[in-house]
Amino acid sequence: NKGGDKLSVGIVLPTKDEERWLQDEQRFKEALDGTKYTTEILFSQGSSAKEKENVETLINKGIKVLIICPFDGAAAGGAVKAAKDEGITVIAYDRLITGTDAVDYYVTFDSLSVGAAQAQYLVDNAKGNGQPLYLYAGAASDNNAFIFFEGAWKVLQPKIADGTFKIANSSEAEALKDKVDLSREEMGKVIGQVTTNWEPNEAKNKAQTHLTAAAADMKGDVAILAPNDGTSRAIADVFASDSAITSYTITGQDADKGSGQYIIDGKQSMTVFKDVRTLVKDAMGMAVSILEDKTPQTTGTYDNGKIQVKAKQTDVIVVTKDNIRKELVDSGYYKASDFTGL
Amino acid sequence: MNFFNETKSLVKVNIREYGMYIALFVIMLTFSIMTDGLFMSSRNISNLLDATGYIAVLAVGMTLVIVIRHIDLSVGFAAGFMGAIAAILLTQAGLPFYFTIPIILVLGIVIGMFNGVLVASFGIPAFVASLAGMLIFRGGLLMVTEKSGTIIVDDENFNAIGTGFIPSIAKINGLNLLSLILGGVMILLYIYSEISNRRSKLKYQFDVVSMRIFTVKVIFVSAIIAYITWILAGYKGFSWTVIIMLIIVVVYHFLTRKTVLGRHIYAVGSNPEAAHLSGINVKKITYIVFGSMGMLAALSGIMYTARLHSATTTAGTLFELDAIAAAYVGGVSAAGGVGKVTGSIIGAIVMASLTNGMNLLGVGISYQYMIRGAVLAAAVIFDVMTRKKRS
Amino acid sequence: MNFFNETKSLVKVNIREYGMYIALFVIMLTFSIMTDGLFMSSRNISNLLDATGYIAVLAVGMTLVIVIRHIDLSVGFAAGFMGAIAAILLTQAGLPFYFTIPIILVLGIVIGMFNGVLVASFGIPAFVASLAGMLIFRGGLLMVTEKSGTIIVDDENFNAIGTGFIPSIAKINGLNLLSLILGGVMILLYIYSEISNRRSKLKYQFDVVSMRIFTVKVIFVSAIIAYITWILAGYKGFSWTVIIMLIIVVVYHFLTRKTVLGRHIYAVGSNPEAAHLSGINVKKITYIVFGSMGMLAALSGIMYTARLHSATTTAGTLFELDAIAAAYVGGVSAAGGVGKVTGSIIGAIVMASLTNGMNLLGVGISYQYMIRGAVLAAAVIFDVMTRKKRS
Amino acid sequence: MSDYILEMIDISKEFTGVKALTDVNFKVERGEIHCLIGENGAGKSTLMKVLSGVYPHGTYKGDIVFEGSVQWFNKISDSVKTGIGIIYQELALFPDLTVYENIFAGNEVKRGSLVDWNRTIVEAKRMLQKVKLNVNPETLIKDLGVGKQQLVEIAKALSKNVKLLILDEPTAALNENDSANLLNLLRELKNQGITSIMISHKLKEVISIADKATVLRDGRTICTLDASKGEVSENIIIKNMVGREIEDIYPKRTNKSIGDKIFEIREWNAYDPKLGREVVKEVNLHVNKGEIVGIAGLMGSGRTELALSIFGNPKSYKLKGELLLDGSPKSFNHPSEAIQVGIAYVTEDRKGDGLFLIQDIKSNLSAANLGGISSKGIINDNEEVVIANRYKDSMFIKAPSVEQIVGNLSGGNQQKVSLGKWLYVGPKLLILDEPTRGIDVGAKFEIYTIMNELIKEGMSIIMISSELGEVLGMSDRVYVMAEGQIKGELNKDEADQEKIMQLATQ
Ligand SMILES: Nc1ncnc2c1ncn2[C@@H]1O[C@H](COP(=O)(O)OP(=O)(O)OP(=O)(O)O)[C@@H](O)[C@H]1O
Ligand SMILES: Nc1ncnc2c1ncn2[C@@H]1O[C@H](COP(=O)(O)OP(=O)(O)OP(=O)(O)O)[C@@H](O)[C@H]1O
Ligand SMILES: [Mg+2]
Ligand SMILES: [Mg+2]
Repeated sequence: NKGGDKLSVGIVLPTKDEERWLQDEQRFKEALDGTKYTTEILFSQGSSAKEKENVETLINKGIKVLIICPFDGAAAGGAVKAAKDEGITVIAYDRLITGTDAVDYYVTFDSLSVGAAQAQYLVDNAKGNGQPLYLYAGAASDNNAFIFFEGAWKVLQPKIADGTFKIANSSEAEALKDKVDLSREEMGKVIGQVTTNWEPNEAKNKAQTHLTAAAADMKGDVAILAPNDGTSRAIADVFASDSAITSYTITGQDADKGSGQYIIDGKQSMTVFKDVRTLVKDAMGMAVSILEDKTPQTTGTYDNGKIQVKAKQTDVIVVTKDNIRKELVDSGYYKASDFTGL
Repeated sequence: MNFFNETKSLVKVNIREYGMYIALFVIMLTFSIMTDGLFMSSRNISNLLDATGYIAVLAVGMTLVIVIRHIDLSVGFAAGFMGAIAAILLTQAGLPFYFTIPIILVLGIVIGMFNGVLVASFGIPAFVASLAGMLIFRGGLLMVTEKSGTIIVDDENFNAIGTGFIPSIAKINGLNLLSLILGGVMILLYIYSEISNRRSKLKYQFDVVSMRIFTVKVIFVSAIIAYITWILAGYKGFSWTVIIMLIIVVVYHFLTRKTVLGRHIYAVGSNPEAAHLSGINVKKITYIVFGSMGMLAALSGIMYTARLHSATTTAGTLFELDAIAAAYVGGVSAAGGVGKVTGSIIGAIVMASLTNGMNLLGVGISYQYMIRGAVLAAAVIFDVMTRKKRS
Repeated sequence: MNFFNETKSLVKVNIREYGMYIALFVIMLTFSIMTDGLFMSSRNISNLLDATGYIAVLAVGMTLVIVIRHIDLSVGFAAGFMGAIAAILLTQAGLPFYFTIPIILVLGIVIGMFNGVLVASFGIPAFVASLAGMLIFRGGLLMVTEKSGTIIVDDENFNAIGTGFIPSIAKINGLNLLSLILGGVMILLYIYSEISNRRSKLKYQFDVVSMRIFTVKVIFVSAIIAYITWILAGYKGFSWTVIIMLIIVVVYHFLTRKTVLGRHIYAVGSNPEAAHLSGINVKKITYIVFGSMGMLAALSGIMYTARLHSATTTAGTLFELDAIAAAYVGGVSAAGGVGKVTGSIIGAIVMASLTNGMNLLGVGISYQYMIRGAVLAAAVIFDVMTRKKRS
Repeated sequence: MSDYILEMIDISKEFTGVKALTDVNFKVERGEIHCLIGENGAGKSTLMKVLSGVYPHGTYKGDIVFEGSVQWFNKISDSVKTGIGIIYQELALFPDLTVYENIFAGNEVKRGSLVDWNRTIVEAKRMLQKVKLNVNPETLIKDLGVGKQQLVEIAKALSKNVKLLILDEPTAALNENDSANLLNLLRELKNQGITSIMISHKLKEVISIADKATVLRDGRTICTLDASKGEVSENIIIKNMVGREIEDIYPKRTNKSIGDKIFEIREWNAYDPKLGREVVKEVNLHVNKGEIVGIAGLMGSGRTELALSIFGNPKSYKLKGELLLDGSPKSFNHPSEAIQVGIAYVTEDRKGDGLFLIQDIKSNLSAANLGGISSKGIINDNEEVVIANRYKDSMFIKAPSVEQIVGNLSGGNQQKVSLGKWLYVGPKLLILDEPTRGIDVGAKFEIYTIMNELIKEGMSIIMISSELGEVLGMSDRVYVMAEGQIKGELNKDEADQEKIMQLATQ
């Protein structure tokens, strides 16, 4: 769309480097077809400064509503304040913007619940007592990685404490196994040890060294907490190629096309499917309500450290081999032809 | 010589320098047309300049580093690291901003000097020394933010550095009075310095440009200052970021062009051995230049933290490449001894304008990278070509 | 001269070169002790070498680029970009791997040559030209992966490049037979080349080391090859990645040391003007070196894609810095004309060992960055010091 | 009929804006030594670069006829193939490579497309014997002196089976001894049938060796002189070179008044930690006010090292001994400290470490004394221009303005800028290291005149020179150095060539 046109809704997404946000972009574009409102999507490429520039650009272009998924929820306060000051309604998308009163609404899958869903799956599929548990996390420099991990830890910790799981690859986590609520610093230590930096290659290197270092009793049937699909596939490849691993349960997130295939092939156990379409629909619905001077519907509130933000939460869906056809294909998210052996 | 010929010969001699300004002008004009004037709107220009600030100060420091034939890859994460330290001092240690800022600047100087020692005294190539520094500061940044993650800073005064504007006092037709006054003062100072410069040249009976060209030039530059002032005054006036940029540029321009230290820096850049034998302390100059780079990295870190009201765990990523690109677009030569700080600032603005304009036009991020790469290459090709022609 | 003195003087003369091997040995020993031998286990060494592969081939190309006094910052994203193109050809275009690989390698050569033209014919500093290239390829990578995101490759043959092993034929005591045979052949070839080399030197009545030293050396190196073979044979044997690395090293080592082209490359690096006046076509050499860099970047991209069984949107990020660090740790000099490809491979292994060892020990990521930075600095300081002493 | 190996006919070559060569005709007979002479910038190097293919066919006008056939060289290797070898004014060697690698760089001894190292070394030894250079072929070039490097260059040219050998100022950086060796070598090569063209500013050499000499002036051929007809003589050459008569190469000095001792070093030693040896040993030397003290010696005798050790020790030698200025002891850690008390040093390598080639004349002139044009660290640009113009005029620096980039000046004018920089410091003691290397007779005369002016004003000068004529012609007193030591001291009236050479080769 031409620069001169007045925009109604501006959308800022964190980065084009991760597959997840390509999907969001796609879905937003689809959601817009046939509405009378114009929108524009900008990417921040992992930089809070660029995010701020993007917001400013959109303000310049006269948006009324800003839908923003911050790269870093704590660092986006300045950017949304500028929008708020212009009387723009700010909708935080999937990631809450903290420490500011300049955010109006929040549509979310709730990142804590993503981690929790991953952990719950591992707990539900635990085999016997003392099953080895391998922990992996996103980037140590990414706050979201901490939120996912926190959600997972809350569910896993009791099961570690009671001996269902024993931690195989993190001395720091082992040291903290009796603590439910980890401080940011404690989490930082664990994540520093098991970070994948969100990169499959790094995940692969880490997994290889961990398996090398693992004693025989840390093999056999194992559980693996993998933060997202890209790293999950890389880790799964490593575990699959170790003959001492008889079986592994591994988590994922985002329902990448590739992981769909892995799940069908039995190489990945599950993925947390965040149906972006629902989130997009909610976000756009809110935006349209606001543009039409109606009050958007919300289902609850979130505390962002400063205010209670009105929120609409969408549940995440755990996708496994059993329900993949229903959740990913029948729902029209992917085409059946995207997969083989379905 | 008539007016036209004089202008022509002036342009010919200075084509390399004017080239950048012309490029900036063309870019701005193009975007203005394509965005129906949105690009040149008060608010957009104000945003654009603010977004350039933290890279521009780095580019100034980098210019001098490249002039003395070195490079500093560590400045990005060094800025991020020091921005985080500043945030920690402000929040966890509870220091007021007027203590914090000098402390961080001094820390920057120390860090920079350390690089200088590695380069000048140990003789390690700057590229490698600063590559090591980059890794170390990256680790340092992760370490200091490990406890808290992103550190939110809510010191109003501190944050004003990145997001505040000078007070407006009063509004005239929607324009900020104090900013207008400031612009006026700048114009007066400019005109005064031009006239006194010409006077003193005449006193020495040197050649000067004809009165007509002189008048045109003074009016032209004054008009540009006035225009920018008018644009900025139409939004929220001069931001503190712009003020800092202006001060840095003026100070460094003066330093490099008018002082003995500046001469020494360029002498070292154009022939280190000859500089040494001319009684110039090459090591000292290297320390100073790296020290200044460190200080500006600290300033950049402060500006970035203030701009985001928080110190993030990835702050500083790739700043160094943006700064280096700005310096090269601004006409610095890798062979040493050539390059102006004003050029680098313009280079930084050119690169920021590209991003901004393309965002306004809704150009996809993948094309943005490619276009920025192409512009960088084109700028340097132009530079190399015109340089070749002249010599 | 007695045995002891001869050894001593040999060590003294070659300290710089041996330094790196000693450093690698010390690092490996330290980690082995700290991990109770885990570090030197078959599986870990095999993993370690596989993880080094895609950086090691880049480091080889980068060595030559640095030897001729240039640098190439674009190789990281160029590798990522070409890896993605390979994945597209394999999946969307359905080309078989034996077409895809040569196509990508040729594409790499073309891209590299283009850089070479910018540098040699336009005279743009390589740093800037390749910085522009970096931006362009980053954009290109995003563009080609935009439609599909991560592209999964399920061509078994292709993926074997990154994760497969040579067939074992049979197992003897749990050791892979074919790998053992391969190791044996390498040892024989090595011994043969050493002996024939010594013979021909004696024929010309040149000085050679004493028979005793010679025997010790041959046995020592053969033992190392045997040891590595034994280690690898104990896991899954030689991986294709290791085979590729070996081929690249041998070919480039031969190329640089034995051929006229290699001589010309080092001559250009040592003094470009003199090379020109000696009738060496400096431009042609520059094209060739950048072309080879492009080809190795393509190979690196292929290896990376094969390793992950997929082309990701961020593939290639910062590969260039890893490759440059490896080259410097391996003893390349920024002043040009000095540096061996074998050194760079060792440098790459040193850096990978650090990461691997620290991962085994569970060292936090922030310390990992800092330690790697410190080692890089230390390696170059050592290099500069010993070089100073000799000259 | 003469047998011409080379005929260059109506050669014209233009650089952007500069006509370097205009219809030059140049003929060389087989087996002769032909000297090419002319002032700086006359076009000698350019003519030879046209011949060797540095400037490829098409970038110049005219014809090159070699052994009877017209040649079109597109690149340097083309001329090499036809048997033309050239040694450029700027040595084309690789400092980090060995002697044998250097000799065969670009012309490798091959077996297939591989380099045969063993044969390379054998061949290199043969070439070194040919040029009578007795060094280990595995020595690195940077460890050799300039004289030996020059011989390596010749070995390199000979290895290509040259028929025509061109040497562009081969002796400019050599001392008398090495120069004599080199000239002998040329004579020997001539006996083996190799034709040589030599460019030189040293007229004595030209006279002693040339069979013919062609004079260029302003890019045109002036004349070709024939030694067998007795035309190659100093007077005739100079007359043709400069287009006017010069009565005396060394200007007369008027009202000489040598004063008291102003500078002295005693038991002076300098140890170079990088080389691991003493470069200056037990030197005792003094300079009086208003005196020119010459330091003669062979290349590598430690004269430059001595000068550097006095001038603030920029190479960080370990020093021992006493240095007295105006009777009071001094020690310097950095050149700036030496400058402070009135010592100045004009380097021998003006391009390498003397000048800021990319900067303009005025910045170069003021570089060592910015204090003079600044107050409180702030520079007065206008004052700088005034002062620069003053030096430009008084030293006859030929340039359109003081804003001219120094790199674009000719050698003589560059040397004047280099000297002017130090005069502006206003030193008491001026050390000149090879002050006239590679510059033409006219410029030399001007520099000598300036030197005389300076001592008249009470300055003292130490002049290091490898040109004995210059040492004898200009000095009041001469020290002769060898192996880092002072081997003797001679007064003006007792000094002559023989005595100096005798001391220098002790
Ligand atoms: N690369 C160049 N670009 C432009 N002009 C040049 C170039 N090289 C030489 N010239 C011009 O050509 C003229 C002849 O230069 P040349 O180097 O041939 O002189 P020369 O006789 O060798 O002098 P010298 O005795 O100082 O070596 C010079 O006056 C100069 O202006
Ligand atoms: N790139 C160039 N552009 C213009 N003129 C040049 C260039 N290179 C050389 N010249 C001219 O060529 C002439 C000779 O240059 P050259 O480099 O041979 O200096 P030189 O007098 O021989 O000094 P030296 O003996 O120290 O080498 C000078 O007059 C100089 O002006
Ligand atoms: Mg010449
Ligand atoms: Mg000359």
